[in-house]
This record gives sequence, structure tokens and C-alpha cells, in this order.
Amino acid sequence: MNTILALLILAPVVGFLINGLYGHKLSKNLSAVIGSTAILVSFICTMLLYKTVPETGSRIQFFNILSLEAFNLDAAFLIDHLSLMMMSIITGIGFLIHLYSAGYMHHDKGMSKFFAYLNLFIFSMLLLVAGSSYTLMFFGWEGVGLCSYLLIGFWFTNGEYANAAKKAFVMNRIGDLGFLMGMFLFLQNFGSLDYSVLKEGQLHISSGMATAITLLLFVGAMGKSAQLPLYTWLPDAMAGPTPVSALIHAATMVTAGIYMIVRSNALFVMSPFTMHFIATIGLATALFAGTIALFQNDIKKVLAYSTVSQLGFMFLGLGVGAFTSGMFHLMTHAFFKALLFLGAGSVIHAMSGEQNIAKMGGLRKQIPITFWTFTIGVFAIIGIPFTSGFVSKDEILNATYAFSPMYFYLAAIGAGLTIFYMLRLWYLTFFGNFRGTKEQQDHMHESPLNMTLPLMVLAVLSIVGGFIQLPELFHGHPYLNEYLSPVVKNLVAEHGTEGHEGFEWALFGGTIVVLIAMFAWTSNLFGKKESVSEKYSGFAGVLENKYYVDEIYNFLVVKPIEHISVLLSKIVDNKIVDGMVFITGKFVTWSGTTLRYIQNGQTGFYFLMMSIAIVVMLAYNLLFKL
Amino acid sequence: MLATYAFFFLAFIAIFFALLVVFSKNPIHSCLYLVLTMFAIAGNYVLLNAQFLAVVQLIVYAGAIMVLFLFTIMLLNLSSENEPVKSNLIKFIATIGGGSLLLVFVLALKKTDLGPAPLMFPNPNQQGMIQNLGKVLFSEYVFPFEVISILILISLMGAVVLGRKDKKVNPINE
Amino acid sequence: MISLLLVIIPLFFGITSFFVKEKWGKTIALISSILSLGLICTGEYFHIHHTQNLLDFSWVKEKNNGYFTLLSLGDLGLALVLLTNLIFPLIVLFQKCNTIRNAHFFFGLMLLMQAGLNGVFMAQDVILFYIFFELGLVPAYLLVGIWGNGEDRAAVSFKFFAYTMFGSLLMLVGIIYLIVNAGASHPTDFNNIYQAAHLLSSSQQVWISVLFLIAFFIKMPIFPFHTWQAKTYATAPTSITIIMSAIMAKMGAYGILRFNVQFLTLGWTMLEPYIIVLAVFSVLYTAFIAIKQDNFKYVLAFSSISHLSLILAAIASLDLNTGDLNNPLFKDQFGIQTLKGIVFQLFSHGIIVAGLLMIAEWIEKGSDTLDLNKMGGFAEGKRFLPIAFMVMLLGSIALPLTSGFIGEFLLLNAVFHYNYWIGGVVAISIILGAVYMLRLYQKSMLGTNNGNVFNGDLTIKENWIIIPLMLFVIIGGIFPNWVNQFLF
Amino acid sequence: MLKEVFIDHYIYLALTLFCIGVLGVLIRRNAIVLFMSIELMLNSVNLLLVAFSSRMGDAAGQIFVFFIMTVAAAEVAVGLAIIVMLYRNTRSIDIGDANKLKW
Repeated sequence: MNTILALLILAPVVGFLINGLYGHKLSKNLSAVIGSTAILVSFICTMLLYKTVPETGSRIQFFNILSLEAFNLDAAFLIDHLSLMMMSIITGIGFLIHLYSAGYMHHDKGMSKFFAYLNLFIFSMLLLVAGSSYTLMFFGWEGVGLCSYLLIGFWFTNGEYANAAKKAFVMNRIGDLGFLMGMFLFLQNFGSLDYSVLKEGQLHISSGMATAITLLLFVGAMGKSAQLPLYTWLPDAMAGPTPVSALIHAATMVTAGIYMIVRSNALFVMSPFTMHFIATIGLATALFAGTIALFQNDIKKVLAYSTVSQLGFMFLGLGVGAFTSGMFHLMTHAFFKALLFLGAGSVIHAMSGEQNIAKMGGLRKQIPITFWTFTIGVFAIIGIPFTSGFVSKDEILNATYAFSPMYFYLAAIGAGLTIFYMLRLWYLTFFGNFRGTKEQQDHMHESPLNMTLPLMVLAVLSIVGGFIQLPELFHGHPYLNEYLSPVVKNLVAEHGTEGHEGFEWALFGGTIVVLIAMFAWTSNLFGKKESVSEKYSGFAGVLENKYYVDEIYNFLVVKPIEHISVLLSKIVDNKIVDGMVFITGKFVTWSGTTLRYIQNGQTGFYFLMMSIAIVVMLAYNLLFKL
Repeated sequence: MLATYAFFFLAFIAIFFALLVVFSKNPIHSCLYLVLTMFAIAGNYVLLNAQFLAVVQLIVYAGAIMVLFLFTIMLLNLSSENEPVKSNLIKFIATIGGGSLLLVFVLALKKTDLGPAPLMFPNPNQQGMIQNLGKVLFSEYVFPFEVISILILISLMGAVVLGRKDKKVNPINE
Repeated sequence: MISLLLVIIPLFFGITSFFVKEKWGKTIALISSILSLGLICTGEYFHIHHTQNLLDFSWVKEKNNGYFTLLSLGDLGLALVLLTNLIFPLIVLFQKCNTIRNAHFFFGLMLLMQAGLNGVFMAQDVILFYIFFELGLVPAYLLVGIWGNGEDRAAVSFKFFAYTMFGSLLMLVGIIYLIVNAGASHPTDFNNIYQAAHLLSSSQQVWISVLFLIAFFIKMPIFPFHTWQAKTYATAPTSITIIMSAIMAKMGAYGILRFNVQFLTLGWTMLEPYIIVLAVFSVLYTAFIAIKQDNFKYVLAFSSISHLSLILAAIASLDLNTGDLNNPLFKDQFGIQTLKGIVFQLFSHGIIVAGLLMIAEWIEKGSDTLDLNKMGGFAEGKRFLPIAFMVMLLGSIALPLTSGFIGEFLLLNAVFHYNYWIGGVVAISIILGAVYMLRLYQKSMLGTNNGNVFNGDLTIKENWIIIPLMLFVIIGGIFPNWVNQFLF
Repeated sequence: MLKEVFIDHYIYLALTLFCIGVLGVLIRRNAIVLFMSIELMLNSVNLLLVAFSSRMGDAAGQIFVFFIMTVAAAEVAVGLAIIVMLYRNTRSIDIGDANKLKW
């Protein structure tokens, strides 16, 4: 088991080192092969681990990183069902995306660099989910932030892309700060950052302290998983190559926050306030991002806001106590959102780099494989019954209703928004007439097999992914819940869903009705559109401009900081602090020039002064000292 | 008893002529008064049983140094006519300064405890005798003694160099 | 014995260098610095095998008083001596010979500085400490004044010198006060001073502490005393800037640990609350300033202040026993841990800032400017420079798996342990650090070019200069335990 | 009062002579008289040293006086030479004229 794990973790590092150090000497194909093989090895190792891992999980220690008086950090990994599930998602989807990238990035000269970064990312992500302590999780946490930075800014010669990368990193850092503070507080209370202290009922802290720790940890999750108010980096992160968006900004990295909360669920359940707070933030994010997505014209932006919104759903699930539902949605979302992003990448590829859906239309004939797989993705995300998205979202909505009906109605509206914007995207892209240029139409072609193969695999997963946990209504069995039960205590399962059967039927029926209505409405609206307006007015305009959040942040945070910086450096530092030093110097010069006139060359005068000084000193001693 | 009277007499002489040194207009007179003061001090040395020093005082000060002064004054042909004078204000301030210096010294002395106060006379100590001094000087202080001879030599040369008539080493005029 | 050699060798070669032909200057400096590198490696070997007496240098001071340790390689100073001698060969290699006049004097002075720095960290006697402290300063003054860039180098160098000298003199007053209190006839070694200092009353300790603190604050530098620094860093030849920021600045922290924390414990504990506030303010103040600086080296200068202020904050968060000499200095294990963190961070910061300054110099050499607004897009077509820069930058912003993280994690933890709110506020620096360092990277390496072009990459030689530093940054982050055994 | 002489009397005498010397330096401008005043001060100090030496029974004080006299002789020799130079150059021995050494 140790060897397998070591191989699992180190394979991406080896890939990273080969591609990073000798990439310039390798051919593009070789880089891609090396990069993908590394992840394939990891994936196979993960699969091998499934058999050997005991139910309670096993902690595997390699060496001691740092041992100090009051702090110990081992390079140890905790392999249990939760981390194994995450590792499968990461390496599995990671491998597919590597495969896809080999085709997608074929024209880019920085291919080896790209694969090096991707491998480094997988390594960091594995560290994040497999590490056996919060410190190791933080290692991965910041590591994936770095890779995200590097990959968003992959085409760094474009200043805007580089800016987006910086923004992502800095916003993540804000979250990391919260995470770090939470870690310190945790360390102080429990004396260790190892997960082994996280045993339910053994955490002897006040609920206030629990709230403080969990809130701080959640700040970290807000940054990494793009929740309000720290979500703005994620849409900008679409500047990166599309496989990156699929891997990092949809399937894996952004779900780190969810994983972290599920991992520390024993702690989070101790603070009802935090749970409520998480649910509220999740719900608000789901709605907020959902509304923004309604009027975006950039295909990747729509998907980005949809990701933010879906992440909000996951947090809502966690907040209401349905940890496994959150994890379940994480998994299904990883499937269909990766699929959607890769599909979008394929569309962009076909459209020679065009990302604006206002310039697309009617693509279903030219790129059938992309169309069909994309359609499956859309169906999954909007919740066509029995697709994976339907099952997992259904579970979250159920749990939410048990938590608070009010939250449920709002969440349902959020789900409705999802249906609307996804269908809008779907219709505008694949139906109607082509609205792009002539050249684009001529160049249009279906992507090569190594790009469509991942699409097909993911499409299958998007459909069947839900079957592991069909609602009991349809005689399903919660396999996932059972599988995760050693790690996660599902609160909703405790309450039982028996009394809710009627409600579940109502929800199912409602979903179908809404879906049909939405199909009809959106098909009417967007199905045969000849042209799409690029600018919206009124509230739609506000939505199109993302509620002007970036502008507000810019005005409230960025500009003031810049002004403070200039003020401090130009005025305070230069004029006041240095001025003081300057004045001291000036005073010395001035006193020198003034006092030298006392030196008038008259010996008699000197002598007189000397006598007077002697008199004064002696007199002072006589009067006050003796 | 005799020594006591002698002390007061010599003290009076010394102070009186010292004042005359300072206040007489003519430098030659000043110089001669100074010789008298030196004599008075030498007398005091005798009273203090420091005969060797008394003799040296007479030879060096009254004999050598004062002659040097007189020669210089005469060489420069100075008299009371071309005597520079200071303004009265400065004289006044100076007098106040000197007076208050004396005052402060005296006050300081009054406040100082000098310990048991044996009479100065009669003085049984014999270390002022030339034999004793010689022993000390050529045993314990032989090195400073030799060094001081070098100093004398150097000052001799310095005086010669300075007093030489040489326009070229004349920084003030040029 | 090793400690004595570590002072004598640079001193000897430094003075020798003044009398040789110009072209031999660099060779002599290289020989000397490699010798001292070898010495420190030997020293580390002895240190690990606990043969301390081979490292120390003792002297019979008076007939009946027995031996006194004058120089000792160990304790707090070990890490910093190691740092000094590790990066000195690199600095010597880094300094180009053909860009300076009278190179043999330049290298000679540099070696004198090395002797002074080594001495400061090893001295076990206050007067010796002071002498070495100044021995490090005077060559720096000359090096900046004579070989600096720009017209106003003399003025800049004078400001630097006057400022530091001012602090040194205050420190001298403090040292004399301590010596007088230890009894004038007693030897001035640290042991005696330590015992004497602990007998002082609290108000005396506070006053003496302030005297020392001003000197060390100027050296580090910390907020109100930092204004000499940025200009000096930008003006000095880069190799000298590296010595100043990587090693000389550490003298301040070392001095605070030695004199304020160890000797004047009572005074330090009384000043602690004020100092920690000052330090936190200094961290944020300089970080904010660094955000909008347009000069590459200025950003590095202010970031250096920010990092060192964090170290100061951690030092001020130490929980110390006062009064009885028999008690251990630290109240609990946590204090020792923090001290290790501080020393680790001093070491790691030295390495990182040295690497960043080297990169600054190469960028300036390649593009002929340090103005960020004229750079841009330098990463294009280069292989090694962006990687080297990125690794150093990651160390500087304390990314995990770099040595910077280990240090900053322990420091932030210490401050947080002291007070949640102060810890929370000072941790904002990790955000600001990311902001200004990434801005630096972006403005120089990414985006489109804005004027000055930088063609070509680092030369092979330059690669080999920076690779050891990069390796340390990474190894220090992954195997800090292994590194720690050399530091303590 | 006038019956016995203690060390105090010598101190008063020396102080008085010294202050007269100081007064002389302060109120006179003639360089030679200034010099004489300085000699007066030196002598007062000598007197004090001898008085104490005599009282303590220690010869060191008298040795000191001996040295002081020697130094005084040397000083006068050089000093007078300087004054002669001064006169030669400025045709005056007014100490106020020798004020070149200033800012």
C-alpha cells in the first residue's frame, strides 16, 4: 500500500519534473504522453487502492517534515473512503482532461510547460485531499492556487490574462488567510493539526470557539470555492486554456472547499451558526451567480457562473447538514461540468477561437459528437430525470426542505435559473442559423478523437453517475452514503426521509413540469434566433455587467489600497518620516553654521568663557550636589 | 612661631606683587614684580622644607625665565606707550569673572572636609632634601626625567626655528 | 578554533587584496570565500557531532582568571554564520569584475565585511561584538559611496552611514553602561554582562533596552528608522545590497535576540506590547508602500522590511521568564519553537532576498532599467529566468513547500498565539505580500513589453549561481527538519 | 587666627594667586603680560603641590613640581619665540590682533 501511494503521489511530480526541466528538448507529443501517462499511473494506483483500503481508513507516514516542541508535521497521508473518492475524481477526470489537452493545445508552443503545470496541479490536489493533516491540506491548498495562477496566466503575454491570474491568486490568498487563521486556532485548541483529533464527541471546545474555527476555515473555502463575496476571480479565470477551466475551475480545485468542510464535518456540526451561515452563503451564491449567468454571451463565462452557482448548491447541501449529498453533487458536477467545459472547448476549437455565443448558432450539424455529448451535459445539469445532476440536486433540495422550506423555495428558483441559462446557451450555440463569419464556417470541423473520447466517457458518466444513489422513491439505494459513512455522518439520514415521500413525488412532478415549460419557453425565445443582441438594457444590463461587482470591489478595495499605498510612500514616508530625518540633518547643519561664529579667534574671549564655565559648573555642584 | 609670621609676610608679598604684575602698565615693571613674587614663593618652599625646589625656583624662574622675558621685552622695545588696552566693560566683566572664580573656589574649599589638620610648621619631613629627591627622581621617575630632557631639547630647537628670520616660513604675511 | 579562522581568513585575504594587482582581486576573494565555506562545513560537521570546543576560540585574559571564550560558533549565531559563508562565494561569483574600477579594493572591502559579519555572530564579548559590528559597517559605507550607482551615491552612502553610526553610538552607550555595571575590573564577556544585566532595575533595563533597540531597528530596519534603506539598496552595487539585506539586516535581529531578549529580559518584557504593535504597523506599512513602488529594487527593499518586521513581531511575542537567572529563559516549549522559527526565517529570508536581488541585477543588466513601467514580457522566450524568479518569489510570499512558508508559518503562529487580533492583522501581510510580489513579477515578466527589451536568458554561469539558492528554497520547504540540524 | 598655619592657608594663598593670574589673562591684551599671568598660575599650582607634598610626607608632589618647572621653561622658550614671530609679522603684541584662527 505504501508503494502504491508513493507511486500515486510521485507520478505527477515525475511528470512535472521531466516536462519542466527537459520540456524544451521533448517533442510535443512526447510531452503529452509523459504528462498523461503520469496521471494514468496515478489513476491506476488509485483504483488499486480501493481494494486495500480498510473501512476506517489508514494513515500512511513517509517521513517527518518538521518536528518542533509544540508543532509536528508528518508527510503522512490519510487514505479513507472520502479521500479515495476525491482522488478518483481528480486522477480520473484529470487523466481525461490531459488526454483532451493533447489535442486542444496541439498548436501551442508551450505544450511541455502546460503539461508540467497540469501535473503539478494534480500533485498539489492529491496532496490536498490525501494529506493527513490540515497543514498538508494547506500545502495542497496553496499549491493548487499557484498552479491555477500559472495556468490562468498561461498565455502571459496578454496583460489581461496575467491580471486575471493575479486576481485569482490574491483572492485565493484572502481565503487562505482565513484558513491559516483557522488552522492556528485549531492548533492552539487541540495541539495538533492532524485529522486524528477530529473524532466526533472528542472535541472538547466551547461552541463559540468551534464557531470561530469553522468560520475561519469557511473563509478559506469561500476563497477557494468561489463563494460570495470572493467569487469574482472564477469568471476571470476563464482566461486560461479551456482544459484548465474544466479541470481546475470546474471539476477539482474549486471543490476543495467542499472537501475541506466534509473532512472536518465533526467540527462543523458543533457550530449550528456556521452551518446556517454556510447554507445562507451557498444559497445566496447560487442565486446571485445564477442570475448573472442569464445574460452572459461568452460561452465560458456562462459555464463559469454556472459553476459558481452549482458550488453554491453544494455549500447549501453542506450547510443543511447533508454532507454526503454535497459530496455527491461534487462528484456529479465534476462529471457534467468537465464535460460541458470540454464540450465548450471543442466548440471554441471548431469556431477557431470564437467564444461569443451571439456569433454561433446551428452548430449541431457540423460537430455532432460535440453536440450530443454537450447535450447530455446540459441535460445533466438542468436535471432531466435520472441523469446524475437530477439525482444529486434532488437530494440537496430534499435536505434543504427538511432544513427550512424557505431555503427550499429559493433553492428551487436557483435550479430554475440553471435550466434557463443552460438551455439558452444550448439553443444559441447549436440551433438556429449560423451567425458567425464565413471563414469560421469554412474552417468548422469536428475535433479529433483524443478530444472527443474524453467527451464521450464523461457523457456516459454524467448519465450513469447518479445511479449509485438513486432516491429510494425509485428503489435506489444510497451506496455512496454507505460508502462514506465511516467518514461522514449524514445528518439528514438520521432525521430520516420517511415522512417526505409525498413531498418527493411533488418535487419530481414539479421538476418535470418546470422542465417542459422551460424547454418550450427557451426554445421559443432562442431556438430560431437570427441575431442576438450584444447589449442588454435595464435589469438585464445590470446582470450582463455582473451587478457591477468588479467595479464596486475596484472602487471599495483596490483603489483605496492603491491610494493608501501612494499616500504612504509619497507623503508619509517621504515627507513625514524621512522629513524628520532630514530635519535632524538640517538642524545639525544649521547649528554648525550658527555656532561657529562663537569661534571668533579671540583668545581672551575663549578664556573668559572657560572661566565662566568653570564657575558655573562649580557653582552648580556647590548649590545642588554637595 | 617665626615661621608663621614668615608665612604671612611672604604671602602678603606674593599677593601684593602678583597684583602689581597684572595691573602695572609697563611690561618691564610687570616682569620685575613677577620676579619678586617668585622670590616670595621660593621663600614659602623653604618654609615647607623643600629647599631643593626653592633653589630651583630661584634659578629657573627668577634666573632663567624672567631674564628671557626681559630680553624679549627689550628686544621688541615695548613700553607703556604702545601697551594695548581693553575696554572698561571687558575689564569689568573679567574682574567679576575672576572674582567669582575665587569665590566659588573658596566656597568649594569651605565645603570640603580636609580631614585632620596638622600644623604646617614646624615641618619634620625631610623629603624635600636634595638627597631624598634625587633618590626618588633617579629611581622611580627616571624615565619621565629622561623624557623631559628630550622635551627641553625639542623646545630649544623649536624656539630657534621660530625665532629665525626667514621670510619663506612666514605664513601670516602671505 | 574554527571560529577564529572564520574571522582571520577573510580579514587576511581582504587586507592582502589591497596590495595585489587589480585582476587578482576576484580570485583572492573567491579563494577566501571558498575557504570559509569549507570551514563552515567543517564547523557544521563538528557541530552535529557535538564537539563544541573545536569551534570556540578562548583566550587567557588575565593571569588568574582562567579561560574566556571570545568567539563561539554555535548557539544563536550558527545559522547566521552559516548563511554568511554559504552565500558569500555566490556573491563573489555574482559580482562582475569588469564593471568596477579598482576591483581588488572592492573585493578586499567585501571580505572585510565578511570578517565583520562572521565576527558579530560569533563574538562572545561585548566589546568584540561592537568592534565587529562597526567592521561590517565601514566597508559598506565605502563600497556604497565609491562604487554605487547614480550621481548622489556619496549623499546616499553618507545618510546610510550617519544613520547606522548614530544607532551604533547609542548601542555603545548601552554597552558601556552594562560594562560599568558589571564592574570595571571584570572581563566583558557575555557571561558577565548577562549576569550584571539581570541585576539592573526595571527602569534601567528599559532605558538600556531602548538604546540597543534603536541601534538594531536602524540596522534591520524597522518602521520609523527605515528611510535610509530603499535608496541605499537601490544605489549600492547589487552584490553589496545582497550582503546588506541578506546578512547585515540580520545583525539587527540577532542583536535584539542577544541583548534585548537574553540580557535585558525584564526591560524587553516591559517593552514587548509596544514593540509588537510597532512591528505589526511596520509590517503593514511597508507592505502597503511596496504595492505601488515603480523601482524593482525598491519593492524588494520594502518587502525586506516587511518580512523583518514580522520577525520582530514574533520576537516580541516570546513569553519570557524574568528575574531569576536560574529559570530557563522561555516559559514554555512554545517559546523555543518560536525561536527556532525565527532563526529559520532569518536564514531563509537571507537566501530568498539574495536570489531576488540577483535576479533584479540580471534584469537590470539585460534591459538596462529597473523601472517596472518600462519592463514587461521578459518571460517570453526565456527558459530559466522566469523559473528562477518564480521560485524565489514563491519563497518570498511563503508558499508551502518553500522555505519561506515554514518560517512564516511559525512566526505567524507565534504572533497569533500572543494575541488573536494582532495575529490576524499581521497575517494580512501574506495577502499584501502576494499582491506586491505578483505585481513585480507581472510587470517585469508578463504582459507586453513597455519599452526596454530584454533579449537572451541567464548565462550558464548565472544559472549555477542561482541554482543553489533555489535548491535551498525548495529543500528548506520540504525537509526543514534536515535543515534545522545545521541551524541549531 | 594668625597664630598657626594650616594647609588651608596655603590653599587660600594658592587660590588667590591663581585667580590673580586668571584676572591678568582676562584684562590684559599684551601677550607678554599674558604669559606672565600664566606663569603666575603655574606657580600657584606648584605652591599647592609642594604644600600638600610637605604635609603628606610624600616626595612625589615635589617631583611633579620639578617637572612642571621644566615644562614651564620649555613652554616659555617656545612661547616667547612665537610672540617674537607674531610681533615681527604684525608689529604688535596685542593678543586681539592674532585672531586669524577662527571660522
